[in-house]
Amino acid sequence: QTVGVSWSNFQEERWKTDEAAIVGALEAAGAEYISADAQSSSSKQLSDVESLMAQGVDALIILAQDTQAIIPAVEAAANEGIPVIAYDRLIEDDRAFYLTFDNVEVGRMQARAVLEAQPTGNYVMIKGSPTDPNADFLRGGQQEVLQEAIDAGDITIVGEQYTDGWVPANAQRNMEQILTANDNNVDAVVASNDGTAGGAVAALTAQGMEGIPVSGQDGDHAALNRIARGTQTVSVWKDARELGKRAGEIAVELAGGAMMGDIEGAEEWTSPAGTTLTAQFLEPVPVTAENLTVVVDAGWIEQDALCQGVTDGPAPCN
Amino acid sequence: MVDRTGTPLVEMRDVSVSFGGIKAVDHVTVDLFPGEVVGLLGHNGAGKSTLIKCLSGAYKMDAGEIYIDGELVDIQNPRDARAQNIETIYQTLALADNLDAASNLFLGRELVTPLGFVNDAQMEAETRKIMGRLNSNFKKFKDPVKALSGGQRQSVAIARAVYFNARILIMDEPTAALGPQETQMVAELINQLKEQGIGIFLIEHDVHSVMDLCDRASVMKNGQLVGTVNVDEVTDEDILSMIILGKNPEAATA
Amino acid sequence: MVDRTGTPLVEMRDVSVSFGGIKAVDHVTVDLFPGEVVGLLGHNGAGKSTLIKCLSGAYKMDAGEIYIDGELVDIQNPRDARAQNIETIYQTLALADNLDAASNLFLGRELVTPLGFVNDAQMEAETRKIMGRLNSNFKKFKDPVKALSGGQRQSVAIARAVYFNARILIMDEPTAALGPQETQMVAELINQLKEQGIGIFLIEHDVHSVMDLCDRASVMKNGQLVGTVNVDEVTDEDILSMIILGKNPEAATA
Amino acid sequence: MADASASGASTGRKNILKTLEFDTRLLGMVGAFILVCIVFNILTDGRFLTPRNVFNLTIQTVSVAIMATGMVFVIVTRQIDLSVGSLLATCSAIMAMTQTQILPSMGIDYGSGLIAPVAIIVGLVSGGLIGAFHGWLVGYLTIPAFIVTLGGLLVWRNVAWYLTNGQTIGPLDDNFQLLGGIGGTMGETGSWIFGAIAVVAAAYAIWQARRARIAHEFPVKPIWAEFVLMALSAALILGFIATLNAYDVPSRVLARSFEARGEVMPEGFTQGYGIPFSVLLLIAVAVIMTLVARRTRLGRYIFATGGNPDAAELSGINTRMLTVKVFAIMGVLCALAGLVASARLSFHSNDIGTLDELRVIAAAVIGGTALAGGIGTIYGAILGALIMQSLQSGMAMVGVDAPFQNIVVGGVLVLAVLIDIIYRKRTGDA
Amino acid sequence: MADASASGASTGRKNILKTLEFDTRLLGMVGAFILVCIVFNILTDGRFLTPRNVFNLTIQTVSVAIMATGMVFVIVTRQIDLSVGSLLATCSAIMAMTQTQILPSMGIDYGSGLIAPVAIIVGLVSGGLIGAFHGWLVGYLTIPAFIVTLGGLLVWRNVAWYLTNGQTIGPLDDNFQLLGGIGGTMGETGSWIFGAIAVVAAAYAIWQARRARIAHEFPVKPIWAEFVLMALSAALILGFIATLNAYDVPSRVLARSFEARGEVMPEGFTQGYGIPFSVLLLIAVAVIMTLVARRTRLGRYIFATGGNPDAAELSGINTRMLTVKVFAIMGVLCALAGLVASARLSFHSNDIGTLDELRVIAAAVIGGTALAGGIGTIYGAILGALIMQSLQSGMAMVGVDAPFQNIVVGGVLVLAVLIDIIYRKRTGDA
Ligand SMILES: Nc1ncnc2c1ncn2[C@@H]1O[C@H](COP(=O)(O)OP(=O)(O)OP(=O)(O)O)[C@@H](O)[C@H]1O
Ligand SMILES: Nc1ncnc2c1ncn2[C@@H]1O[C@H](COP(=O)(O)OP(=O)(O)OP(=O)(O)O)[C@@H](O)[C@H]1O
Ligand SMILES: O[C@@H]1[C@@H](O)[C@H](O)OC[C@H]1O
Ligand SMILES: [Mg+2]
Ligand SMILES: [Mg+2]
Repeated sequence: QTVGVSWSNFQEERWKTDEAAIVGALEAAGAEYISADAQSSSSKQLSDVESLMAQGVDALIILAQDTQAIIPAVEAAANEGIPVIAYDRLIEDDRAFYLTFDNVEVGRMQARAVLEAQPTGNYVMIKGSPTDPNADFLRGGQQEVLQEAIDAGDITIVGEQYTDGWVPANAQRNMEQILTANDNNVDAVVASNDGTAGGAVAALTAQGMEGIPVSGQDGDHAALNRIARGTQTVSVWKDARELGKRAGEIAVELAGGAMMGDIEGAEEWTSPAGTTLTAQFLEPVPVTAENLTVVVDAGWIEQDALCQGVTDGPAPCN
Repeated sequence: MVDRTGTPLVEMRDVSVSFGGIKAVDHVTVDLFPGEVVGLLGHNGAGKSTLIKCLSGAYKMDAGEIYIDGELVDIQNPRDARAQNIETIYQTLALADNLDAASNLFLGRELVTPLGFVNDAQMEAETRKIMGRLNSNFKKFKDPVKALSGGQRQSVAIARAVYFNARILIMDEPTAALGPQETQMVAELINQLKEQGIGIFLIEHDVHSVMDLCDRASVMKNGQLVGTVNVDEVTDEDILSMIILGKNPEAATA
Repeated sequence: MVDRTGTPLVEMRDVSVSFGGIKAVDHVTVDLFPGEVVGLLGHNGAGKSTLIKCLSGAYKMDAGEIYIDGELVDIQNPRDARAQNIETIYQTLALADNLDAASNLFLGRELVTPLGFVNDAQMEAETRKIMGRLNSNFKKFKDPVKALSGGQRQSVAIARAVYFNARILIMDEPTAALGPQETQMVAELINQLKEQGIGIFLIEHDVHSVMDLCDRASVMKNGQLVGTVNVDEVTDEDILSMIILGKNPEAATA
Repeated sequence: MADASASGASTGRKNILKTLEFDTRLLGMVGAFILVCIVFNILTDGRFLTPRNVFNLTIQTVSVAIMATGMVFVIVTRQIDLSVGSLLATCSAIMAMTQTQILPSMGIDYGSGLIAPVAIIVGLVSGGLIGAFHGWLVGYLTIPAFIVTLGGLLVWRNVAWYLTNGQTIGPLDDNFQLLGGIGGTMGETGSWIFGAIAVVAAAYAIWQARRARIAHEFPVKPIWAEFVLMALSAALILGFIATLNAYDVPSRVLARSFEARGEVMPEGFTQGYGIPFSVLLLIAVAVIMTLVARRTRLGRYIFATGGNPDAAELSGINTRMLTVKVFAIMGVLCALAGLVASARLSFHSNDIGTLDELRVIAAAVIGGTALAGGIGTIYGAILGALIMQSLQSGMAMVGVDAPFQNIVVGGVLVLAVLIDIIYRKRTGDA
Repeated sequence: MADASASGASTGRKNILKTLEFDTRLLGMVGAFILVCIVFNILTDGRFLTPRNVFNLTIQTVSVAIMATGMVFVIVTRQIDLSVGSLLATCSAIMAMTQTQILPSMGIDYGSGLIAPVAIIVGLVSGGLIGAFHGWLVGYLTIPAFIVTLGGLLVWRNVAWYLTNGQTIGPLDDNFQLLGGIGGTMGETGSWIFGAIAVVAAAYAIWQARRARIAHEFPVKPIWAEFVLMALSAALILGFIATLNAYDVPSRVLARSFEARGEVMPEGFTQGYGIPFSVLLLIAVAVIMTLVARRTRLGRYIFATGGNPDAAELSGINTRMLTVKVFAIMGVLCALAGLVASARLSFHSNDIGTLDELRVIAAAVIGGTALAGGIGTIYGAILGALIMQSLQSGMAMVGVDAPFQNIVVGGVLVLAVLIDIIYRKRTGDA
């Protein structure tokens, strides 16, 4: 059996881990892995899927660049009877099996952790790429949690910027400008992933403000190190190894003729746009100074790497 | 003898052009009658090319007027000049290096088929005809003009200017790169055109050729007009001293 | 009289060059002695420029050999030619339009300060000196050569070739764009260089000038050598008929 | 150039090509392309050169190839257009909004036959106007094209974003989707008819050219050479069609369409796709653009301006207006490409056309268009687009690591062009 | 050119500039820049032109500006380099891996003073070698630079990915981070000393130039003009330094550094940042590159080759080797830019430098470098980078939506260049 994976891009740190996990699961099942990188283009992704299909794959795992523009690819796969797994990002088509960490929930967790650390004051929202639909899902989840405090006048959003292409340097520049515009009167930063959080922290450090609450996601090693150092509050850890492993397993099962509903852990789920899909959601874990040990225990990161340059930090770096 | 009693075909009055404050042409007035060849002479950088480029539309004058058939005309660009039936052979030749001789010859005035497509075969045929009159050794009809020798390129530029029935022809050192035979053929051509009543401004450094071909000669020095003389009223030496010393032989101003 | 008993300064033996199958130069042999001026003549496209470009390193020969002082040399590019003390004035002038006269004159051989920086002031001073000898009207030292007139550009190209003490000088129609006075100055220059023992290949269409300046004349037609003659043993007409008819006046082959 | 490359050695093989008066300039590129295909075919155990993959490749190439033909004109006139990807997005957004919001709000409902044509026309006109505006900024205000279209790159991508409020728009009208590729093809019979017409047209064109030369008493090539040429083009055309026809519609799709008609699919029934309409569109664009380039004044002026802008101006060509026209053509082609791209996705998505500017310029340059201006061919640009696409799709089939795929694509790109250069140096076609 | 622009009207104002022999070519661009600054200052209630934001702007500009100076050489020789962003990423990855993995594995531990210099040298050498390799492909194999560097764009971005295994690498060495901007500055006193040296050097240079002219008996400008020039440059230099010194280190940062030394910060204590080391690096690059461009043979050959490649070759310049050198310089500068960019982020991330190729080329073109070759200045490119950065940072400060920001940035970009063009047409400096 051959399983084809179509990646939307490879620039965020996490995808490397996702890939390794998928490959591992496929190898375990004796299946072959082939892949393509769409370089953040939905058109190229459609071509990639066509190529993978022409190569004779038995199942497809798609990290969609666009939730809808990928539908023709799903359609083509369905015509050939090839099962499709919507990996991490939603595909608005009921023929795809949706396997993800709930992104809106990730947004909620980010905001929750920051709000807990800093219940009042001036907030800055560093959003993701304006062309990635996940950016708005995340932002939506963040807003749900913050809404009450905003209405109550406890917190004020004093700056909000998208980050072109999720690029940390862009986040850093935007953060610098927001700090300048507000004379440093900023108390917390809700950043949408660890890369952008890194940019924001660099800008804060320059102002001696490192240490104010900052959120992120993905459990990037550099971000976990920041949590240990106390310069980042939370990284919502989506254990990509778990997600990748499940994807590999499910792909092999579906390729073997299993029905989507029979997959263990599958549930019915209706998207905001009203599509009812078969889905499985994995639990994201917000990693903060309190539970930093989990990532080491899970073997996600070496203690050395986690605690590099940290003395007297939270467990396990003490 | 040229009849100079009527209105001149061209009159450039009090023309001035300056580049970044320096006057390349300084209040120059010249005229040209039908069937006449007026030579423009002067040292290098005297302003000859700049002067005639005002007439051909390549430069705009800073001051001055141009009259054609006694009427004030406004020449803003090369298209305006063409509309006045003015053709020019530029000193720099102005050829599109990547096109062949025929395409260059007809550039801007392509022959087209009834459907409006360019008729390359017919243009090539016409080019072969006219080149036969100018340069009998010329064979390179299919090559881009970049692959031509200096003189061959000049022949193409000449052909382009004389093919279309101009009333006014400007030739800026047309024979500079030509061999003796080719030069002779151009001289004959000039005499034929003259007979057809065409007026020609001829920029030329060789005083002998000027004496042979021109009716009058206007000499420039440092942007200014030294004077205009009837060539049959002066000697080679008179003209040379006008060019070199900027001195006008009082006897013979035209 | 030139002494032609020793080894020639330059000998180009049996040189052939073709472009896409067409022979531009076809088994041509020419030679040049110290203190001699050899004229190269021929109709447009005869192959003169192509021939000398093999000597200057601009083209590679398809066949043939070049001897300098009797020694076989391998000229692959213009740097090799310079190493042999060969200087060239190209028909196309080969100037960098965006640089000023001094930068062009010293291009590839800039004068530098002890620290290794280019010495613009000194180069300009030298340029003023040499241009004074070639073109007394020339003032435009600060402008890029693009802003120069055709003749002014040619003066710069000539200055560049003669400033450095070449042993072999190639001049491809050096006076084509020059005014009468400037042409005269170049003629004087050629005679001076000749006296210094420099060998000169001079491509020139004007048969009078050839008779005046050259010791011998080699005539080409359609890529082939018609013949080489001592100019004081033939008449203008002999040379003209060699150029036009490709006929060798049997009497006087050199 | 001081190019020391005058090798006169003409081999026998070359002489046959010479006699055929073949345009040998692109043979190197074609050779490189064939090499790429063969290598991929070996690496994928013969899966690369299946009718199915050839079909995929052609439809994947269409959008970029359409724009690349326009980019040839832009680059030949010594300009550049960095805004094509963004302009594609804006045109696509306009067409999507027209069909899903504006027309329905005017009472023309989903499913109406009017929707697709109106949307397309609105898109083409918008593309043309925006392109002309760029051209005006470049030609009349003399702002460098690089700056104008870099500004355009930023502006139009985000105008598209605003037009759609950042949302993916769709699904698009069914007729509109016909131009997307696999969803709209001519079928086997239609394709054969088209092929026959094309073969006749090619033969006629060759014959006409011969007659014109004879009429002017120019030398012509031997009559057998003309026939060889005709046979070659017929073989190419028909072979291409046979390949596309050999790709069968998946049986589920057929079964579904029989079902829809209330029939039952006969056992063993198959049906080939034939030529996709989008490919037909590309062929039409290629023919028209080639005609414009070679047989119209506009085309002549474009090349003259590229060869020597001053000479063109002095020859009475209005080079400013020409610039406007060239950019307007580019704009219309961007709209066409947007049509194909969004029809293929069946949605307008925000990121549509991202980085296409690089692909399009690269396709033109690989196909022999010189950034210095004055040189370029339409078919070269299409071939360039095909090579780029083959590299990308082929790598996805070989199954190496995705980042490694990009490294190989980058390397092979350079290599393909190098092969072409070496070939041309050898044959002296430089 | 058939440029009909010979306006000889010289106003009084212009004559003063003439007397000063000012390089007036960029005054239009400077004017456009000042306009942009003033508008943003109004829109941000005076926050745009605070010392703090001026400081921000300069450090944000450094990385792109460094590369832009090299891009001037590349474009002047009629080439292009699309790979700079990817090359920056590869160099940054190499430097990051050297300091976090390779050196520690060789026993040189975290915190050692050797780490930063070794990592930097390794990075610079790698950048130079890769650049030289590009140059060799372009110069000796005659593959168009567009293709070579487009290939490089794909290859090096993914090589960087492989080097780091797709991971974000950091935090980087403390000394290395000194070059990131705000983390390493000269302090007030140091900055004043530097300023004094610069003023003296400028005055000396002006005086030397005058003496050289006198020595060769060339006309010189009146002595008062020389003094005005000296005064102007002194005012510019010292004003800039005063501004950077006026930006106070936030009290939290100061308090912490006192703490670290076991002291207590005196009440009301303040301290200015002064010149960041990264800006110092940019100044050094600018001075060296300007010297190379104007006062060395290499620079002369670069411009000659751009003006007329054939003439350069015929003049005995080895234009192929020159191409290698130009791309090698570009590579070294990419490494320097990567150093600044990663030091500023305090870590190496995968997407570092993404899209920088466009920014860098745009900076050079805005600064007056002509894509047709032969024309360009180093200070123009730096000014171009500054304008781009001001637009982007200013928009982020005003706080409009990212898509709208981009629209405005695109529009203003075109407008700024238009202002410059109109200015130059007016003054006839075309
Ligand atoms: N680069 C080239 N490519 C192709 N053909 C060329 C090239 N250069 C010259 N030729 C051809 O070679 C032949 C000889 O040209 P060449 O320039 O040597 O002539 P020439 O004797 O110098 O003529 P002229 O007196 O006009 O300068 C001509 O037919 C010309 O068209
Ligand atoms: N585009 C330009 N920009 C600046 N100066 C120019 C320009 N064109 C010509 N000049 C200057 O104007 C003056 C006149 O030049 P012009 O070309 O008219 O001379 P000319 O009489 O034709 O000389 P030649 O006999 O050498 O062709 C020269 O000093 C020249 O340097
Ligand atoms: O995990 C994140 C993913 O969900 C988003 O789509 O892209 C950025 C990543 O950091
Ligand atoms: Mg002139
Ligand atoms: Mg010649």
